[in-house]
Amino acid sequence: QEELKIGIIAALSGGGTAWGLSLQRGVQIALDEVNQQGGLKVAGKTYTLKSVAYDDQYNAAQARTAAERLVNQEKVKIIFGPVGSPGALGSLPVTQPAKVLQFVDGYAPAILKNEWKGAYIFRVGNSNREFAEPIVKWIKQTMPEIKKVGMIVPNDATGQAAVPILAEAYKKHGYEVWTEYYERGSKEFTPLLVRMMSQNVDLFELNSNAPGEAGLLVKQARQVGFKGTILQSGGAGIEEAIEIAGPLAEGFLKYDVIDSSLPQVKAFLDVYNKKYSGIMGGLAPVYYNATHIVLEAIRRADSLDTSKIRDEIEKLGGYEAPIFGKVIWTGKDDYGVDHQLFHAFLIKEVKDGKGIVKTIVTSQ
Amino acid sequence: MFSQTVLAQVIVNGIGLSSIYILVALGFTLLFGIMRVVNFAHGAFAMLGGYALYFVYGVWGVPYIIAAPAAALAVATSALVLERLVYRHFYQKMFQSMIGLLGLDMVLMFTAVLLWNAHERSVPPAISDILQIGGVIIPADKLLIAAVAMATLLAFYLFTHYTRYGLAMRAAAQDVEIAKAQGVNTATIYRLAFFIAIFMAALAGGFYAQTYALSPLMGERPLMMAFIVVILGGMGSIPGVALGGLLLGFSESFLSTFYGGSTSVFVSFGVVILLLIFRPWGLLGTPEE
Amino acid sequence: MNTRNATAQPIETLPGATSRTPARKRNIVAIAVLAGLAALLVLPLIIVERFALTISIMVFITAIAAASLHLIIRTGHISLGHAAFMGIGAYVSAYTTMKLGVPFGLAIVLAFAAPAALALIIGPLVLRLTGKYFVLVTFLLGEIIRMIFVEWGSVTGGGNGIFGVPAPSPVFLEPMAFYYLALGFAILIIGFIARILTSEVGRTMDAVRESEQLAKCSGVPVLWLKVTIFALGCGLAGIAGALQGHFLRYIDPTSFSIIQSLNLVVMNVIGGMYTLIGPLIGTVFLVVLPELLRGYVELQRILFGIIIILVMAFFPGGLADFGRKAVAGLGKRMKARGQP
Amino acid sequence: MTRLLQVSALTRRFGGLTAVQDLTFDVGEREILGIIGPNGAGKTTAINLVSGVIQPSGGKVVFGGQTITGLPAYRLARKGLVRTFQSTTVYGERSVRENALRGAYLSLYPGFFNTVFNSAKARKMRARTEDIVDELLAWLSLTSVAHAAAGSLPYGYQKTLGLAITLASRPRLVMLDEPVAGLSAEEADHIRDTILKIRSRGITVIVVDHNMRFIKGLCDRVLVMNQGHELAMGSPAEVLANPKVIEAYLGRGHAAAHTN
Amino acid sequence: MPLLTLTNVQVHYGQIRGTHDVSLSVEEGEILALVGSNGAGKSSTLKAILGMVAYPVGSIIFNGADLHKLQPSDIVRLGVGYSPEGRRVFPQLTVIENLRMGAFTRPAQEHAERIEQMYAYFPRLRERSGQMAASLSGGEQQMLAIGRALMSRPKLFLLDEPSLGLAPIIVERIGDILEEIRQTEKLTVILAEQNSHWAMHLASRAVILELGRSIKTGPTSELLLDESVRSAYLGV
Ligand SMILES: Nc1ncnc2c1ncn2[C@@H]1O[C@H](COP(=O)(O)OP(=O)(O)OP(=O)(O)O)[C@@H](O)[C@H]1O
Ligand SMILES: Nc1ncnc2c1ncn2[C@@H]1O[C@H](COP(=O)(O)OP(=O)(O)OP(=O)(O)O)[C@@H](O)[C@H]1O
Ligand SMILES: CC(C)C[C@H](N)C(=O)O
Ligand SMILES: [Mg+2]
Ligand SMILES: [Mg+2]
Repeated sequence: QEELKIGIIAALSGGGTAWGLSLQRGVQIALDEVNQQGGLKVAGKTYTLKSVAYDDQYNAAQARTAAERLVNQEKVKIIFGPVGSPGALGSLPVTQPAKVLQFVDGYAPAILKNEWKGAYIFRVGNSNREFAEPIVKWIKQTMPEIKKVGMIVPNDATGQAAVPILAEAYKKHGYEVWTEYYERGSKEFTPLLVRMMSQNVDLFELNSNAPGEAGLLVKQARQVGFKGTILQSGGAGIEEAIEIAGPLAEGFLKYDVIDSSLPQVKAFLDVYNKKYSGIMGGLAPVYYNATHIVLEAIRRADSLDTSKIRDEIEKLGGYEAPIFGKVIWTGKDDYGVDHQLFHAFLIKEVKDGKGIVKTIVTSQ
Repeated sequence: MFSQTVLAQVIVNGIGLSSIYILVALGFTLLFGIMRVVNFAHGAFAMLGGYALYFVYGVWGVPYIIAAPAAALAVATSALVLERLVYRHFYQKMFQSMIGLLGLDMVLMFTAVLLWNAHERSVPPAISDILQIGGVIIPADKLLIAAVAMATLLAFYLFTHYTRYGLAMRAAAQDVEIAKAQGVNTATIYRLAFFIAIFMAALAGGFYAQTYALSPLMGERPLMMAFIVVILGGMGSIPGVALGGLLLGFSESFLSTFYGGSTSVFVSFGVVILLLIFRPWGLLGTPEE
Repeated sequence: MNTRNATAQPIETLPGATSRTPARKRNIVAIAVLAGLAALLVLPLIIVERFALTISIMVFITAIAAASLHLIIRTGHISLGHAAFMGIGAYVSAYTTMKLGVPFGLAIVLAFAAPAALALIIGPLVLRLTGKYFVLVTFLLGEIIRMIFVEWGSVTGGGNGIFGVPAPSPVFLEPMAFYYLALGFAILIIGFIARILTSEVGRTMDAVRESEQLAKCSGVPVLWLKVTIFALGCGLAGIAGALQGHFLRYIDPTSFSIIQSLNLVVMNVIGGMYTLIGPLIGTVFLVVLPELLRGYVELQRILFGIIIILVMAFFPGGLADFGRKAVAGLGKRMKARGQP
Repeated sequence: MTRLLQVSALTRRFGGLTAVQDLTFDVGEREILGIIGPNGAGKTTAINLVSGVIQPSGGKVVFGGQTITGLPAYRLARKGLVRTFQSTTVYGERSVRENALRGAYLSLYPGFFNTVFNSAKARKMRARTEDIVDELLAWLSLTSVAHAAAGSLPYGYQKTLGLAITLASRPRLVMLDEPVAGLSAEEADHIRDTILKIRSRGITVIVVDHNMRFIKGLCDRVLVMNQGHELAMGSPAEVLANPKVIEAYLGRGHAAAHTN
Repeated sequence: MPLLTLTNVQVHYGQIRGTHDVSLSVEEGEILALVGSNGAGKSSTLKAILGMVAYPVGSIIFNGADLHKLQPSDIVRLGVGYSPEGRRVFPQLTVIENLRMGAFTRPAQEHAERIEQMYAYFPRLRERSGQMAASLSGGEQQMLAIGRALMSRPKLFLLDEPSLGLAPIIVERIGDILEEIRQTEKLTVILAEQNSHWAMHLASRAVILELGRSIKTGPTSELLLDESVRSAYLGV
């Protein structure tokens, strides 16, 4: 049996460690599954899948060298990651001319909209473009009394890319929006919350904050006496936020990607919990899902030629992926290429310390 | 915007922030003052303090009054191994210590990632009451931290200025060889200072994790704040730590409430730079030759 | 007089302490440098692997930055904001080439001038500060500059940075070509720095670092000297930043943060702070070692940390110092063997 | 005789303490002036004030006809006014010759670009300075240790080297703070002879020390300070016989020749 | 039996030898002068007694105890006081704190009285008691260094170049003070000095060091008459 190397670029140190680890684990679980079933059959050969994971320290220069090494030394044809815009943008100049398929998650539009026209790159998680609109609509329907929205935003690539889109969506539907940026890494938000509350906002929108920060914001907002609704559009992983906010998380509404009552999701969770301890990061299921999509495309192409695989991926619409179900590719309007995965998402509400599914949004 | 309750809230937040900064900075300044060691692993010990409290209090349910000091004690005691293995190579070597301990910081942080994963968790609060006095909201745990910070500061000052060993520590900080010639066993003094410093870092880390969140990387920000507070106040000066901590805590609270988060960072960093330009040896430090 | 001479103990002669390097030693150094350069020139012809080229290019660029910091360190000031000055160079050159259509050559000049000018303005204020106070102030300054990169979105692209920075010319999209470009810059700039350090300016810088008071009394305009060197160092860092931008074709604020500044300091200390070879060794160490560890995923940072601790604990003078001692020890042993 | 240095009403306060008060004196070309006085009388402070190391609270210093009050030390050095420090100050890790070369900064430095690009001018200047320095080392009998690290030298050599560094800048006036403290009688004599030789080159000297034998054998005039003031001024013989000086400074056992 | 005996002590600083062969002994209550030119090994000898430098060869016996394996802190506890060459006061401690450091090995209740005694010896220190030692004049620092060493009520007092930088009148006073304490507290003193005139007049016996060897020992009254000593060390 031959070995097929699959590349992973993930932040395994630095600010994005939590994201990087869950990316790597999501991919690994999917690869393990295939290997246990005897490997991947392509063009008459059976391959054992082996991951090669390199750290990008959530930094463009490191992502570049990691990509260079995966592409030119390890000779991989497929790379999962990195997560986050700096790494994704840093690695593009290596992977795209080399026709290496890359599956990233990061909010910067330039990831898909660039000089290579996004040829060999796919974004495998919803970005704000995909979910902002439906969420705002849902709020309008279910909570008509809300007039003013407040956002406290990390002043980094993620915040700066995501929030304008979200704010635009709110404004389009007639909401007043107040935003305030903070430096990544701050933990004390009370001053900003006091500031926000004097604006009389009805809805506190946690946007693209990392789960830990989101939890802190919920906790501190309640501690300073914020009585309105708190909701987060975007980000993944409600458990971590609940863990941080504790009892003060009651009633918190949050975007999420997995419905653990579905049997295929449950199966994945079981495997994850057996293999790793602690709370699962939201990117693990996203990348588990993505890996299966890619492997399916390879099977269908029955070739390791990346152009052929890419074409198959593009044609994969309707394939039942293990976590998100039917694959839908979008993005032509925004990025000029349909390489954006749109997947169903949920809004959960915290009740008795658990995230309960409130609604499922599939497609427009 | 400038209503009385908001102003009062600003003050409450300022006290809360300052207390944490002061607690973290105290140990840092002690190590620097005495051993000329720039403890870039200080944040990692704060992180370990957080995990210790998480297990002792959060998981095993030991009463808080015992759990908080016991957790810090556990970290400080086990850190003595690192004192033997790592720190003693770096005493009186400022630059080498800076870089070497940066390495230690990495080791501790990523060992924690291996052991406990990178995700954030919370340590249950000691008291979750929220007091409300005339519209001002005061989480009771902030009061607790402020009280502990004040008591520690006072104890620290008294210790270094009015006890034999405190005096000996300061003397050893200035001239090790001559301190020995006064009958001071410097190895003991170093170990004592190290122990106290790590104890304080771990204690502060416990509070920090409890107020905010616990994760392997949580130490970076407290470390940065300690670094600023200590130098601003004047290296090795305990009243300097108090003043630096208060200044930074209050300006952060005030500025971010009234002018927003980014402005706050810009302005307070800018002010620290100006202060140092006009007082090049820190607010309460002494000029050196 | 006789007692004085009689009591004088055997006096140790320090290596490098003499002002005129013995001609033989100078020749050996020159030959070593030339041989090294020749090897670097033919290297890409032997190893055509792109990955090795990329790493080499990053080494050259980073070496320029580390050596420019070394220049400042030699006056006795450790800057913890050096990456921010690199960043200024990177942004200036990206902006002027992309938005103003300035040619690469001129952009590099601007990338030098902009951070140097800023350093000239703030230098007289911050260079009064000694040791750790300077460290803190440059750290804060670096953070402020980085925050300006984040906030000034219309020019810098904010947190998302600037993507698609052009290569100096299409030829340089080929790593092989860029290799020679970066090598050329590194030779020029590091050679220039070496020249400064061995000239009277360098001698005066060492004097200022070792005893500022004594130097002042010999008529050295200490502040003026420090400001000049600081500006020069920051300007050269700007060139390194610009090269990095044109090579990676992407710049963003995280590339010029405190972590990078700290890395530059680490390179100097690990390599050896008070000799130019130090930061060069440090650069190779810090760029190449993580590559060796990259495969260890979760363990790599731990291993890296342990190696740093070991180096600092057992070679406090840095790797250069260790190397020198090893060579000296070897020489002594060989001499001893030669004797009957 | 022109007065090379004129100090008038010089005052310096540290908080509540006045270390130097209304001090007035002058020194003529090629003169050797001694300053003595009890510990804490303000001698070092006075030298620090004149040499620009600290700023005066009041008063005026005129050097070679120019007012130099409060100018920074490096500017004074360019005008030819240089001092040494109370404890030995040499660049300990460097060779003796390198130390002296560093002292020659003023004559050695041909400008940034000249030195960095090693122009003909720079090479010429360097050669000349090296000659001057080598001559200086020979003159001070330091040639035999020229390549030794300064810090490894015996104390007496270090003191002489301190003088060499000072002389390398080719000063008109040097101020020496306790040049023979910690030296044996014989070494003190050697330093005394060196200073007399320095004077013979046309250099004016101000010297502070507690060694009376040394002061007596060296100085033309002696200024005695006490509590920041002038207590007495005159020839060594006059001053040392002055009862006020004996009471405040020398002590009654002075006659017993306890000072070496 | 002598209070202190050094036999063939050879001090090493890494490769460099500080002394080659020093032997001497001190009787209780006497003042012994250690005379020699620069680099002769006076300071090295004192540091060896205090355990601050290594002496792989030789032995030092104090009050019946072998000092070889002991730490400086233990030796101080046995009753050895040390005033180092070049003052080395703690610059960022106040005058009074420096004095209290000197009494580190003594019970706290003794301090106040002893400090008073030091102030009486050196009134200038009382005036400066709250001031940082760094801002004292050179001579004031020397007084502080001596006072600090006396704070521990030593049996044996090692004084390295105490006259350095002191006004003649103070040098004289130090002589008086040493004499007084010698009588009241049976203090034994080893005085290492360049100012050999003064030292030889103060001490009852002297040891002459040359090139790291003790070459002559005897009562000062005799040595002062010795022609070779006179020419080499007294400058006459
Ligand atoms: N920076 C300072 N702050 C406070 N007091 C100071 C400072 N510098 C000097 N003094 C005081 O000023 C007085 C004069 O000091 P100075 O050093 O000039 O004395 P000096 O005559 O040189 O004495 P010595 O012979 O002992 O060296 C001393 O009493 C000293 O304590
Ligand atoms: N720390 C040290 N490292 C290396 N060598 C030293 C050290 N201290 C002293 N020496 C050497 O040991 C020898 C004896 O020095 P020591 O200081 O004991 O002499 P001394 O008689 O006290 O002289 P002085 O009158 O100058 O104080 C000298 O040759 C000196 O160079
Ligand atoms: C899905 C998210 C983890 C992506 C990340 N916040 C980014 O853009 O940059
Ligand atoms: Mg003086
Ligand atoms: Mg000595």
